Amino acid sequence: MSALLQVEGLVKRFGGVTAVDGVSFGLEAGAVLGLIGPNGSGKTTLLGMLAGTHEPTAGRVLLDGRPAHGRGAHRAVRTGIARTFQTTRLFPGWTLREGLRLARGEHRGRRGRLGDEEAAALLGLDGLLDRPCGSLTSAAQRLAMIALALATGPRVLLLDEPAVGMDDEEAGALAAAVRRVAAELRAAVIVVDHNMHFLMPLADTVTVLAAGAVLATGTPQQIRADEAVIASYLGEA
Amino acid sequence: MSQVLVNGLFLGCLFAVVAVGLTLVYGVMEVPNFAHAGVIVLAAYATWAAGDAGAPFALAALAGIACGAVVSVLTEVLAYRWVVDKPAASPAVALGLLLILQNTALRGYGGAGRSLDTPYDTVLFRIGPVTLPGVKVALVLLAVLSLAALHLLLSRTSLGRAMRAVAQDREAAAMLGVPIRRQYTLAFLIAGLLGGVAAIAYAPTFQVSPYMADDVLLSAFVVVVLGGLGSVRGAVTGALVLGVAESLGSAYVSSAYQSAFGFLLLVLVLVRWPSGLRSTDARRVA
Amino acid sequence: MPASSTARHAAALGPVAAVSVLAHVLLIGFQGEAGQLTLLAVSWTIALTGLNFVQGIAGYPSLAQASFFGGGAYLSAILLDHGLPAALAAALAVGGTMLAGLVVGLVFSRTRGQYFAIGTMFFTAVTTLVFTNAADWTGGPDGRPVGLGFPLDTTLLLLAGSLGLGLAAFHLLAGTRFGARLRAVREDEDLAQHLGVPTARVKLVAIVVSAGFGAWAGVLFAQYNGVVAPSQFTFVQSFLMFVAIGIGGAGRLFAPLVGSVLVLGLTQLVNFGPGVSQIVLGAVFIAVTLVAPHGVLGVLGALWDRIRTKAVTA
Amino acid sequence: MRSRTAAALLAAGSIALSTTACGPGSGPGGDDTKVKVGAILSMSGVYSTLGPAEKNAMTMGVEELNRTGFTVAGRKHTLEIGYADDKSDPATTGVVALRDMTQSQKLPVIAYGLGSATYVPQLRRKPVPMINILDSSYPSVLAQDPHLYLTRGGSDTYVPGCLSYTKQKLGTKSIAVITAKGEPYGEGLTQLVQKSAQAEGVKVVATSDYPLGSTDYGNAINTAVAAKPDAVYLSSVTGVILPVLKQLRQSGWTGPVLHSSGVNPDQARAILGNQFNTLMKDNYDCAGTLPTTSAHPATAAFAKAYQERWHEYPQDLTMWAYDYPFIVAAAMTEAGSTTDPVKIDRALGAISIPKGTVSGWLPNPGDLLFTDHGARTTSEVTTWCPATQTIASAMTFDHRDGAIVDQVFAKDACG
Repeated sequence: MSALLQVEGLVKRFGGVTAVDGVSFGLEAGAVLGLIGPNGSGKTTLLGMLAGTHEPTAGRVLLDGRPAHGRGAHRAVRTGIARTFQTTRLFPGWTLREGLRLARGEHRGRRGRLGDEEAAALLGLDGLLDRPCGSLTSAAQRLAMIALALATGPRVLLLDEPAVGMDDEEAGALAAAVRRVAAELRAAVIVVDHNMHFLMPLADTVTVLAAGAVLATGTPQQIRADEAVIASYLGEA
Repeated sequence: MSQVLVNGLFLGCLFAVVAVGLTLVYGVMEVPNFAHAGVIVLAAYATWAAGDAGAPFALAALAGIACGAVVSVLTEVLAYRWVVDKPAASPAVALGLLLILQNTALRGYGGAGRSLDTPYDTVLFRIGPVTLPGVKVALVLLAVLSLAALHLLLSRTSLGRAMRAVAQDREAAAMLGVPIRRQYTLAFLIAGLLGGVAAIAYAPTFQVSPYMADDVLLSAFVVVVLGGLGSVRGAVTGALVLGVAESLGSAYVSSAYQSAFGFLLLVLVLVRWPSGLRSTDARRVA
Repeated sequence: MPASSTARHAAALGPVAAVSVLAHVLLIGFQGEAGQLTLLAVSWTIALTGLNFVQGIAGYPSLAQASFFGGGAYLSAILLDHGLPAALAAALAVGGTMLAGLVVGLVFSRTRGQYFAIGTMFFTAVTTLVFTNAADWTGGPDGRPVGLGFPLDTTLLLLAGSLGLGLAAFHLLAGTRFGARLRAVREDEDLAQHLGVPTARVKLVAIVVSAGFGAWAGVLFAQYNGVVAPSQFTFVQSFLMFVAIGIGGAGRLFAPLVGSVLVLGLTQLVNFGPGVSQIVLGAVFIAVTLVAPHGVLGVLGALWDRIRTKAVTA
Repeated sequence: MRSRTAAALLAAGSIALSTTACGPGSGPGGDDTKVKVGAILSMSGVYSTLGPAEKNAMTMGVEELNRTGFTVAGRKHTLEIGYADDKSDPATTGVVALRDMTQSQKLPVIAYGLGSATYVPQLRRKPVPMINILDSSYPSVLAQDPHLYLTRGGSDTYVPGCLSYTKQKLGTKSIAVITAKGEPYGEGLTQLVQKSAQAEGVKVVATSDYPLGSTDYGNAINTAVAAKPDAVYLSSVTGVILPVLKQLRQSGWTGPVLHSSGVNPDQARAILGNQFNTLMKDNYDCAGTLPTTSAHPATAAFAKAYQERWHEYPQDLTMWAYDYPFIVAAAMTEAGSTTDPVKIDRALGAISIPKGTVSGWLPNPGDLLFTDHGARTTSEVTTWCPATQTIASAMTFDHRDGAIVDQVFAKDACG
């Protein structure tokens, strides 16, 4: 059964700089892929191409076999690929409920959609639905961003450093939530993060990027043991 | 044909002087300085008033340039400074300032055009089929001199380097201890001086009136977009391209729609590159 | 849930109907100078209701409204001249101007703030050039007379009616998803796009709608005034319309009405000498932009909320 | 609740509006022997060289008329003129002033300068006789509406004089024409110059134009000068052609320059600056006779009185503006009514040249002032005298049934 998401030879050049140099991988529904690599290795640019933020210089992205790249972010969301951002981006003046209503309204009803209360409860935000997003704590804001992405009913969810600024207990809760999203909504999730305690237990497979290309792919255990990865990135455990 | 190209060169130099003033201000503060037209008008009236009061042309010209600088700095100190962190409000403030400056000239001197006399009014150069009126040659000289001086200032002096740093990245420059607020005032001072030069170069070719700078401002903004907001060299090349385009268009298609050709160029650029040729505003999302 | 929304609608549509009736009374009552001021206020309000979508809700500084206003006026005058019945001429004029709005939208809807202002300002400057120089159609700089298609009192009825219906349409449309999408574009366009909002298309539709409102206001203005001239539709007029929305209170229901009454009222200060009214207007506009970004209605709204909460807590 | 505050504010706003309306314009003056008529003039804007002079002359005319007053239906009346500024933009400010005068103040007669075409729809709604004291554009404004009257000869009566003078006196064989595009007076003049050039056998070697609002005439001037004409004709009003004349001289053209804008020395100095004397050399102006150069004693006396009082050179339109009160008085006396626009309108077609007027009209058949709404005035060609820095008459002539007649050349115009 072909993978839900198929990425073939993605390349992205900004002028002379090649940020992503021929990345390919496949992702099954319900699977969680960890994406790690030193800063500037092309993680965020790769996410950008999947989510339609940038147009790939070369390569293809297929969702259920149909091309889903290079047609703008709003079309990517419509086909089912939603993302969050490295820096927190919310509608400061709006309440979370208004944001969720907008996001939910943007796609033709897909089954398994989460209601506002469920999405908020899933991320531990219940009770904060009617306060302006600007007034939430920074951790709550990052969770709110994920709630917004979930409200679009995604089949592929791209999380860009979701656990930054969170202590272990909050990160653990987030990991559990992501696990439930993958399982219950049968969504494929790609998580980019530097917090290994958060990422390693969560990810089914891990891909390591270096200088825009895939250095290694495997289960968290294999990656932790791989010399090349240790040399370039993890350092002594 | 050569006469048309020469006319294009004159227009190009005029657009360059105005556009560079706009680009500097945009580079440093991301403000579309519509009020620059008001600065040019008031500078022209100051020159006319000084001349009318009997001052020799050179002195009157200096008075005009000084007035341009003062008015331009005032617009920054009184209004633009408070909108630096609210980019959405800057077009509104710029338009409000333009209304004030243009109508101050209207209130002070009335709507009828006045002529700005210069010692080189009747001077005439003739090279082959091409005739070069003195006033237009002066326009080119003034433009070249002022742009060369600006280039030296930007590249040689520490002042210029600090300004280019602020243009690159405001926050980074602030972190490095560059006195941001002084850079804003400096950018507007230079823009004001250039506005004064544009006034004394342009007014003699036509007449001094509150609305003399409207078309020039619009064309200059096309140049700023062509050259990429914030780049001085881009503005100068863009100005010459637009000057020739408008002159050719008005000579061979229809003189009534001269500034429409500038608009056509703007549309072509914006359709292909919605954020300008060499956009400096980094893509906010990446 | 529906009970409170109908109450909210009633609370808004009541005053809208009152305003529409009041406008009709004033239009009939006044002649000469005051009549012209009322005509301008009503036709500007209709045009600005359209602008209130693009600039009010979506926060995009459109300076093209005066050219849509003029487009409607000139197109209807030309079509009437060719013997078309009044209603058909008006409809075609509005349709034609919306087409122009579509072209403007297609070119500029993908640009952002500064370029959008520069582009639309230049568009209006070029339309003024066309109005001034296409003499055989537009009668040149002195303008052209307009055939009186509708009888005067029908025009007055249409003006007052369109004022009310326009504001009601704005109120209803602002409540729909279209309104929510426009608000999202204003809050954070990139984020909105990443939540599925087709931002370029939304801005395009808003521009075309504003062109429609502007054109219809132009048709009615031409029918009452009997003559149209380029000086009524210059980019200075576009500035003043942009200023009116800003002063009124961008995005609010009555911003077009409050804005045009204030701006047009101020332009009557001209008897203190030429240009004085514009200077005062420029200063007021800057003050409002800096101090009260939500305009007069915003300040009043905030005052009202504070009084209400003080009353509740007292 | 928020919209309730808006409704309250709105009510306040409209009340303010209605109070302003009740103030001015509450119908004609109380005392019924004082008759009020209107005048819409260009006091500011592009044509602001015309309005103030018209108002000055009308003030003198009214004072002179009211010294003796005029009798209508057995009772003596005095006249008062209500002025309005059309800001050189009849379509926006002019129409509003006309509506205010006809509908609010209910004035029976209105004098005006420009914008005949734009007043037509309003005249159809509320007919009122309107007397034009300035606009000689071709084709004539009188064709626009039956309620319009013209107190001076059209440009078709004086432009031919230009061509015949330059052909006979300057030996001109070819001419270039530079027109202000979109300015009705200028576009009419260009058609007339082409027609009369053909009639005189003078070749039009180049026609170029520049947009009315433009600031750079380089291309239009180059097209004209490149054709190497013997003379250049600038067709538009004073305020528009003088900047073109300046750039034309700056571009090196030293040949004769013709125009029909009635430039006088004060205007030349104001717009051309202190080099005006050199710039105006070799300039020829063919238009209506000026008060200062007219042969009629009454006109010459008026010119002197005007110059003494207002310290400015009297333009040709000052005579017709001065005579406006006398025409109104004669029409009201003939009509036996001071308020009924229809009766006064009919009377205007029946009056002869009123006493006390200074325009020196040429008599129409039946000694009538207006035949089919137009009055006839003599025309002349003036030249610029650098020595005395003013203009002088070089040739006077009349124009009847399409031909130039009674040509009288001044022996030495500047002597």
